[in-house]
Formats: sequence, structure tokens, C-alpha cells
Amino acid sequence: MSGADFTPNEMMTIAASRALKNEDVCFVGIGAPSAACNIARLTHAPDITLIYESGTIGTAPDVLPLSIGDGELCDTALTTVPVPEMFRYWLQGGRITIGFLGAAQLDRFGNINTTVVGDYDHPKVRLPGGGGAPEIASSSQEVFITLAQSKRSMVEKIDFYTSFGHGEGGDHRQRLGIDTKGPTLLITDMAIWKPDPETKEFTVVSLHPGVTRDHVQETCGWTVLFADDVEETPPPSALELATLRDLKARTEKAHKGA
Amino acid sequence: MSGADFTPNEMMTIAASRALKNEDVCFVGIGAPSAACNIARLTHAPDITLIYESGTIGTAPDVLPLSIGDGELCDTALTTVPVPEMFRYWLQGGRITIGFLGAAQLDRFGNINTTVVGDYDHPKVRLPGGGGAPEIASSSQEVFITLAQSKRSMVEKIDFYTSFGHGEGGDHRQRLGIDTKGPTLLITDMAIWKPDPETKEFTVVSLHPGVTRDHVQETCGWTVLFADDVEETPPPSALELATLRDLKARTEKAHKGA
Amino acid sequence: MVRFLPLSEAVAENLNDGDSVAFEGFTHLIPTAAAHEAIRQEFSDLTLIRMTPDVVYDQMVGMGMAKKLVFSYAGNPGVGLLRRLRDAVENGFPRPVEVEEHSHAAMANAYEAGAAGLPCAVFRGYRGAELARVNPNIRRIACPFTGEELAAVPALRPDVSFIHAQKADLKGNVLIEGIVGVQKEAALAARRAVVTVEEVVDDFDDLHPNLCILPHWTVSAISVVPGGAHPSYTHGYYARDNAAYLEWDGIAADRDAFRAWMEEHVLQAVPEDFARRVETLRADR
Amino acid sequence: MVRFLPLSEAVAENLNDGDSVAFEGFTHLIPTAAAHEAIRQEFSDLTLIRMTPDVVYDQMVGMGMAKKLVFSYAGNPGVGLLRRLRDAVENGFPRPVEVEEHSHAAMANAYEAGAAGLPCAVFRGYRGAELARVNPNIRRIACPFTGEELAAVPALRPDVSFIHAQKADLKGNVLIEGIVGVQKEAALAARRAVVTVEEVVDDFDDLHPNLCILPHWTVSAISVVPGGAHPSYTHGYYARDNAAYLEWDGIAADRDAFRAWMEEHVLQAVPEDFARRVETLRADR
Repeated sequence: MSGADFTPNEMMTIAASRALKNEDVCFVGIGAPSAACNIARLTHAPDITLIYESGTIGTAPDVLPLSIGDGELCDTALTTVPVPEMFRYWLQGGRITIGFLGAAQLDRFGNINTTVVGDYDHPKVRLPGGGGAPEIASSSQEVFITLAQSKRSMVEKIDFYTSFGHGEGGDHRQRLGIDTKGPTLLITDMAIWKPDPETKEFTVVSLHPGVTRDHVQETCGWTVLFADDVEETPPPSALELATLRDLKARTEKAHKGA
Repeated sequence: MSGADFTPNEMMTIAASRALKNEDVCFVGIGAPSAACNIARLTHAPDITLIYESGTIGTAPDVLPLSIGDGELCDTALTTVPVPEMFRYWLQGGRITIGFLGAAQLDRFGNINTTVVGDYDHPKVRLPGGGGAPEIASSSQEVFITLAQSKRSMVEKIDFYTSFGHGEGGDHRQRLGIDTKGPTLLITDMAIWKPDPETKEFTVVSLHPGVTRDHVQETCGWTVLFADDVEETPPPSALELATLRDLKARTEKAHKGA
Repeated sequence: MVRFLPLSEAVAENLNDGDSVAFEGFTHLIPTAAAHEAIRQEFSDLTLIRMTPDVVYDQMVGMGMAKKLVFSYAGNPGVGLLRRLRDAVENGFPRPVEVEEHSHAAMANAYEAGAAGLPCAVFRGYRGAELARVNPNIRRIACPFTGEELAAVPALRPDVSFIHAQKADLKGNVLIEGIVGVQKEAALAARRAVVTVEEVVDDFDDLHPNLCILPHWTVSAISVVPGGAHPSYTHGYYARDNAAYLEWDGIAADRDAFRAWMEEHVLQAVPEDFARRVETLRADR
Repeated sequence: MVRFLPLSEAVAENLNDGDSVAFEGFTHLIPTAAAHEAIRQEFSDLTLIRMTPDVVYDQMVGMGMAKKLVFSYAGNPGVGLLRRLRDAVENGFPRPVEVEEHSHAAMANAYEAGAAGLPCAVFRGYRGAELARVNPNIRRIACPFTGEELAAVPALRPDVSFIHAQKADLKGNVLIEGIVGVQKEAALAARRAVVTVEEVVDDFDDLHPNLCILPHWTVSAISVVPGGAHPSYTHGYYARDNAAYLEWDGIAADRDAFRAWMEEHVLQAVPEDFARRVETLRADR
């Protein structure tokens, strides 16, 4: 990918932003999901509704929040509700069209671990935990996942099922009584993945410009499936790239303080 | 009682108001309870907290509301909360010291009927129903009841248990797992009644000025018990009476419209 | 997506014969204009849901539109009984109505559970109360930690909820303030939500960040009907017409007087009449 | 009845060794000053409850005050892990801590149930999630109408909750605005509630009728501590000190650096220091 005038991370964020529609109501996780959702809002989906678990509904921050509860989120929101209401009326109530999550560990069926590396009772690394994710994963109408590829993050078997994706695949969600679609899209810095309609295993459907199948496989801990017709992701447009870079610059400046 | 310079109804309201303390948090039923609570606020208990089920907390209306949700209640309240919150955090949460109820039918154990006269499925009179009363009766720390005496309202057996008082008496509340005190005071236009410590049967402890035991018995549908030492209720003071009459006059004027 | 519609269209498109419907308002913000429009359009076999069915439901029951009532307090608050509703329950006139009766706590919790997408509400209620004997939709559930017996009622999920609110902005976001009642819950619990408002403003940018707002994507239709809550009131716009509530008692006492009143004030009226009815009540705005 | 007290007295009178305690704040309004006072007073064996234990709980855990944590997200939001908390969980340093871990939905519902006086919260949660395997306080309950299996968790009832708020009035009523989080629920769920505020005003007469207010009779003690939420923020007063959160990652990475920082900024500090810390963050007030 050397020689490209955009980074893999920028391509990831922009590809993710393109998957969002103007009518979507997004429950936004912090980090990469937050950047993607706001790029969508600043480009092709100006009326998208962004919801953060701190209770801000319809927020439109000028800089990316560092936390899920920065003042900017409330200042620009349509309204801000108590956290119990957020989880009851808005998430559990089925109002969220897209739950947008990151992951520390991910498996081929979209199951996510953000709890521990190693054994739960004697962890090698104690990660922050699930936060809102377990119910975002089960109550949102669909789930999008975004993360940078590595063998450490995309693993054959996750250490802990923080958030349920498609479980062991197939109709595992339905068997557990979960009536939402679960993960329908995975956007990495290498490719766009969609679950196979039957097995629900994530399958590469589009490679980002300059990325080869080998690149994808080398940075993934399981044997990668590719769709019959793998497309090439359109590169970032000048507008997309400028919007993202401006946002990142504003954000960096703001977070370093006055 | 002829010749007295106050009516039995005025005595009832004023006697009820005296039972309330400055520190009380009252869940106020409409009608006689509302008048008593506001007289308490306007005389000896200026800091009493009055709560109406419409969600108004710490309200101080200048005129009595016709309904439990008149604008005056919100205008003068410390804050107004949604109705589900009112019933969950404030009533069920155990924050109410006194639930103040009226009754269409009452029995000697403080059980209240405001649902039907006659059989539930084929009622002679369909009354409004319980509203907030069933849970006011069980979740308030104590319950005060006020009503004008008559053989129609104070009956041997109520037609429907809208709100549970002391049931069949004794420890019936505890046997049902209800850990609040239930009715601890009944104020009528004739007398003040308290439950017997053991049997929980309402017993006359004070007669209003000019009222005889016969008056009480003639207007009550069960055989009345009198305490060993029946006191005489102090008559309304000039201040109490003026406060009540001013409030009633303001209220009547306001309800008739401009 | 929300649409701004004339009230007649908003009602016609969102209400059907046989629907379960909530015209909610807790003394404040009762959607009278929407209910009168439903009466004019002669819907039938409705299941009418409301915590405090007052004059408006007395009118709908009196017109024979309801096959069932779900409620917790059926009175004219501070005035007395609902005489058309009594006539239906006691005498089956003009038609019998089925009754599902709850307490306020149960109804409030059931709307809350509906808004929260749950199948039932769990609360500490009905202890010793006889409604649990006559209403099979009141059941018991044990806390899996303490064993305490709690009450459970099914969540309320109306086919459609009608509410009245102060204002909408140009995008169709709706603001409710003052005594907010259970209207947010009733709207979010319903499959379709229709809102009448006093006025439309450009935006809500200058408002406090924590107000009760229904985002436009939770609302099916908005109709602008100034005065649309009369004889109830709209905080900040006009006062409650307590005199009208007192008057209603006499009108509803007689079947013929009721019919005549309905003919004149509802069947021959239009939504625009509401603005005139609140003119003298705006005094201390 | 509420009392206005210096922070040292408010903490000393309301917190005890062995208590379960919530210092709540959801990014906004974190009661840092109260937590630092508790650290200075060297309480021990605390059960620390909080949805988002961040820097403040990292500090308390690092000082060995906690025997147990009840939480749903233990991270430095947007920055990374909590390194003192990791050291305690992974290495038992300076002492082992017991962990009761939930999701946000569960904790929010559990506070709500605590405020509502219920023994447990019932919600649709943990479906397919492994926390239900490792936390015995996550159980199942069946809806008595549909049979659907729902999740249940015990209500949270802290011995004491500490929160930070914008202001109190002279009677001790407390106003919270902006991102209100779960603080109202945490305060109402607790046996005792202690509030630090930015300022005291005469009354709330000119405020909107529907704001989040804790009446004075729900609060045990109020302490005026301007800047008391730093490095968190107070909506309308000062901004979040994001730079301080980024810095914390380096401080907490090393046991000695941590001790030295705590000595200088907490143990040798006083509540009045907080006002100075937010001076440059008040710019766009």
C-alpha cells in the first residue's frame, strides 16, 4: 500500500462511514466507530442520528469526543436523557438501526471480546469490559464492527464472549431467542467483510485499494474466506479525506487542551 | 353542632391538617386530603412537601386544584417528573411519609372501596376506580384517611377492596408481606379515629366540639368503639378558619373561570 | 418518517377500526381535538387505553366507539363520575364495553415497559388489592434473589397513540413540558404516534439540554391544532377550563342532552374551532 | 435533613470502613474532590460501585482501599486501560480485589431498581454474553405472560452515594443538568447521599419546571467545592481536562510514579485546590 496518498486507517474510517445512511439511528461506540459515524454525518448523511451511551441523542460534535460523555456531545445534541432511559427506551426499545462497535478480539462469526485476555479469574490482561456492548450487540437492529487487522485482534477463538455475534454461526442467534440481525458488516483497514448468508462466517467482499488477499490473510488469525466476486473498495474521495483530516486535526488540538 | 361558628366539614379539614408535620412528604389525594394538606402548609407546616400523582413535587398552589394535574401545581412545584418516575422512585421507593386518601366506602379496618357499588361485573354504581390509591395504601410509610361520615360511606363490609388497609385486622398486612404501617389515622367530620394497637379496628379517640357519641354511631355503619379516654378536638383557631375560608373562596372563584 | 398533515388526514391514516389506541394526557395536554376528529370519522370497535379516561373517553364511549376500556381511574377529576361510561358499564348503553382495570402504578409501569420494549412490567403493587382477583392480566412473579413476590402486568403496546404537545420544530421534533405525564412513554410504546401541537417553531436550539423531546423519527404524523387540548390545558399557552369540566357533569347525565351537545360541538365542528375555545383562557400567558 | 458541611466532615460523617459506596458520574460530574477526601481519610475495605470506574477508582484501588469492585466498564475512556486496577486484578497489588462485573444496561437498570425500591431489575440483556457464566448475580426470570426469558440482577443499594452537581439552593435542593447519567438514581438508591456542588444560589424559582432536581429531603450533606469534578467537567462551569486523562496513563503505569503523584496531588492537597485546577478550563463559560 506504499505510495497511496491515504493511510489504511483512513480508508477504514471512510469505508465504514459510507455504510451509514441518512435515516440511520446509530448507537456509537468510542474510537473508530465515532470517527466513521461523524464522517458520514459531515459528508453524505447530514441528518443521521448519532446516539452515545451517555444519553446524548442526535448529537453533532465539531470535534470527536475523547470519551462517550464529553461536553461537546451534550452541547450539540437534540436532547440528553438519563442513562437508564438510554438503555431502556432507546436501545432495548429497538429504536437503534445500527450499533457500531469496536473490538479487542474478534472471531470469524463476529463475536467480540473486550473483557480479558486469558482466563477470566486469572487474566493475563484485564481489559475494560463490555460497557454498553453486550446489549448493543443484541438489541440494535444490525451491528457494524470496525477494527484494524492483526493476528492478535482477529483470532480463531476469542478468550471471552463479551458481546454475542453469530455465536457458532448459522442460526445460533435465533436459537438463543435473539431476534435482531447481529453483525452484518465488518470494516477493517484492509477490507470489507459480510457474513455468509448461511454459515454467518465473515467473508471478504471488497479489498481496499492496493490490498492483496495475502495481506488480509497475513493479518488475520483464521483462514480467510473470500467472496466469489471480490470488489475493490473505491478510494477515499478528496472530500472524504479532507473532512476526515480536518476532523482529526480539530480533535487533536482540542484534546491537548488550550 | 348548631350554633357553632364553623361547619363539620371545616372542622374535619382543620383537624386533618393538624396531623401533618413540617417534615412530612405527603402524597396528596384530591378533594378533602388536598384541602387539609394545603391548610397545614399555610399554617403550622410551611415547609411540608406536597406531592400529587401528576408528578409535581413540592408544590404550593395558591388555589386548590380541581384535578390532580392543574397548571397551578406545576407552576409552583420544586420540580415536575414523569408519572412513571413518580410511582417508581417516589412512591414505591418509600419516600412518602404520609399517603392521604379519601374513600367512597370505608370499613372499620381502614380498607377502602372506590371501585364499584355492588358486584364488580354487574355494578349498581360504577365508581372511578383506584387510580393511585392501591399503591399509595401499600407503599406510603403511613396512611391518613379523611371522609364525611354517613351509613353509606362507613360500612360493615365494603363491596370491593380497592385499597388494602388492615384487611381483617391484626397482623393481616404483615401476613401479606406489606411492611408499611397502613392507615394510622382517620379524620371524619365528627371525630378523630386511630386503629387499636392489637386489632387495628378504628377507634374514636377524639370527638369534635359539640359532637356526641350518638352522633358518631348514627352516621356509621358499624358498631363504633370508643377509646377509654375520648378527648375533645380543639375547635378551629381564628387563623385556621380564616386560612381555610380564604383558600376555599379563592378556589371557587378560580374554578368558575374568568 | 414524520409528516406534517391536516388533522383529518393524520387521524384517517393512522387509526383503524378495531385498533387499540391511547389518547394520553394526564389532566394536562389531553388530545381532545384528535379524539373529536376520530369521533367525526366514526371509528368503531376500538380498545381505548388511558390512565385517566375523563371527558374525552366519556364522549367516545357515549358514541359507541369502544369495545373495550383499559384504564386506572375513570372519573371527571374533582367533579365526579363519568356518566356516559357508567351508562355503558351499568346498562350496556349504547353498547356494552369490556373493562380491563388497573391501578395508576400498573398502567404507568406498563407504558414504561412498552416504551422499553419489554413484554411485561414488574413492580411492587396490588398488595392486598382486589383488582388482582378480577383482572387476569395481573400476575405474580418472584424475585430470583430475595424470593419477594412482585406484581407483573403486560406491557402496553397500543397500535397508535395520540398526544398533544406544546410545539414541533421544522424537522418534526416534538417538545413536551410542564406536567409531562406518560405521554413520552405512550408515544414510544405505540406502533404509530400522532402528535397535535400548538405551533411550529424553526428549531429548539435555545432550549435547555434535558427537556422531554420526541425525535422526529419516533413520530408518524404531526398536526398543528392551536387550542387542541381544550378543555384540558397547554402549559405556557392557556389554562384549564375547569368550568367546562364542571358543566360536563350535567350534559353527560342525560342521553339526549349528550347527543345534542355532541352534534353541535363535535360532529358539526372542525379542528379550527379549538383556537376560539381557548381565547379567554390565554389571559395570563 | 440535609446539612451544609465542609467536605472533610461530609465524608467523615457519611462513609465508613467496609461500606458499599458509589462515587457516580458518567464522564460528566465525576465527584473527584469527594473521592480524594475519602483517600485522605484512609478508608478501607470498601466495595466500590460505579458503571465507569475511571481515574478516580484507579486511584482508590491503587491506594488499596477497595476489597471489591462492582462495575461495567473499567477503562480510561478514549485513552486505554486502568493500570492500577489492572495491577490489582492481575497481580493482587497492593491487594487483591474481588470483581462483580456487569454490562452498562444491567448497572443502569440496577440503580433504577434501587431508586425504585425494588429488590431486582428485570430487562432484556446478557443474551449470549459470557458474563452471565462468571457472575452469579446475573439470573434469568420468565415473563409470566409470554414466557420470554429475561435477565435479572439485584438492585443496587449503596450504603452511601457521592455525586457532584452544578448547584444547590439555600434549602439544599440540588440541580443536575447536562449529561445527567445515573446520578439521580445513584443518590435515591443509596441509604445516604452526599453532594458536592459548584455553588449555592438563593432559589431555583426561575428554572424550567422539568429539570433534574434532588429535593433537600433526599440528601444527607452538601459541600461546596468549586472545580470538584476536575479532571471531569461541570456543564456550564468548566470543560473536561482531556489532557489530564491522557497524562494519567503514564502516571498509573508505574507504581512509584503513582505513589509520588498521589502524595503531591491528593494526600498533601485540600478541597480548595480544585478551584485552581479548573481556572484555565473555564474559558468559554
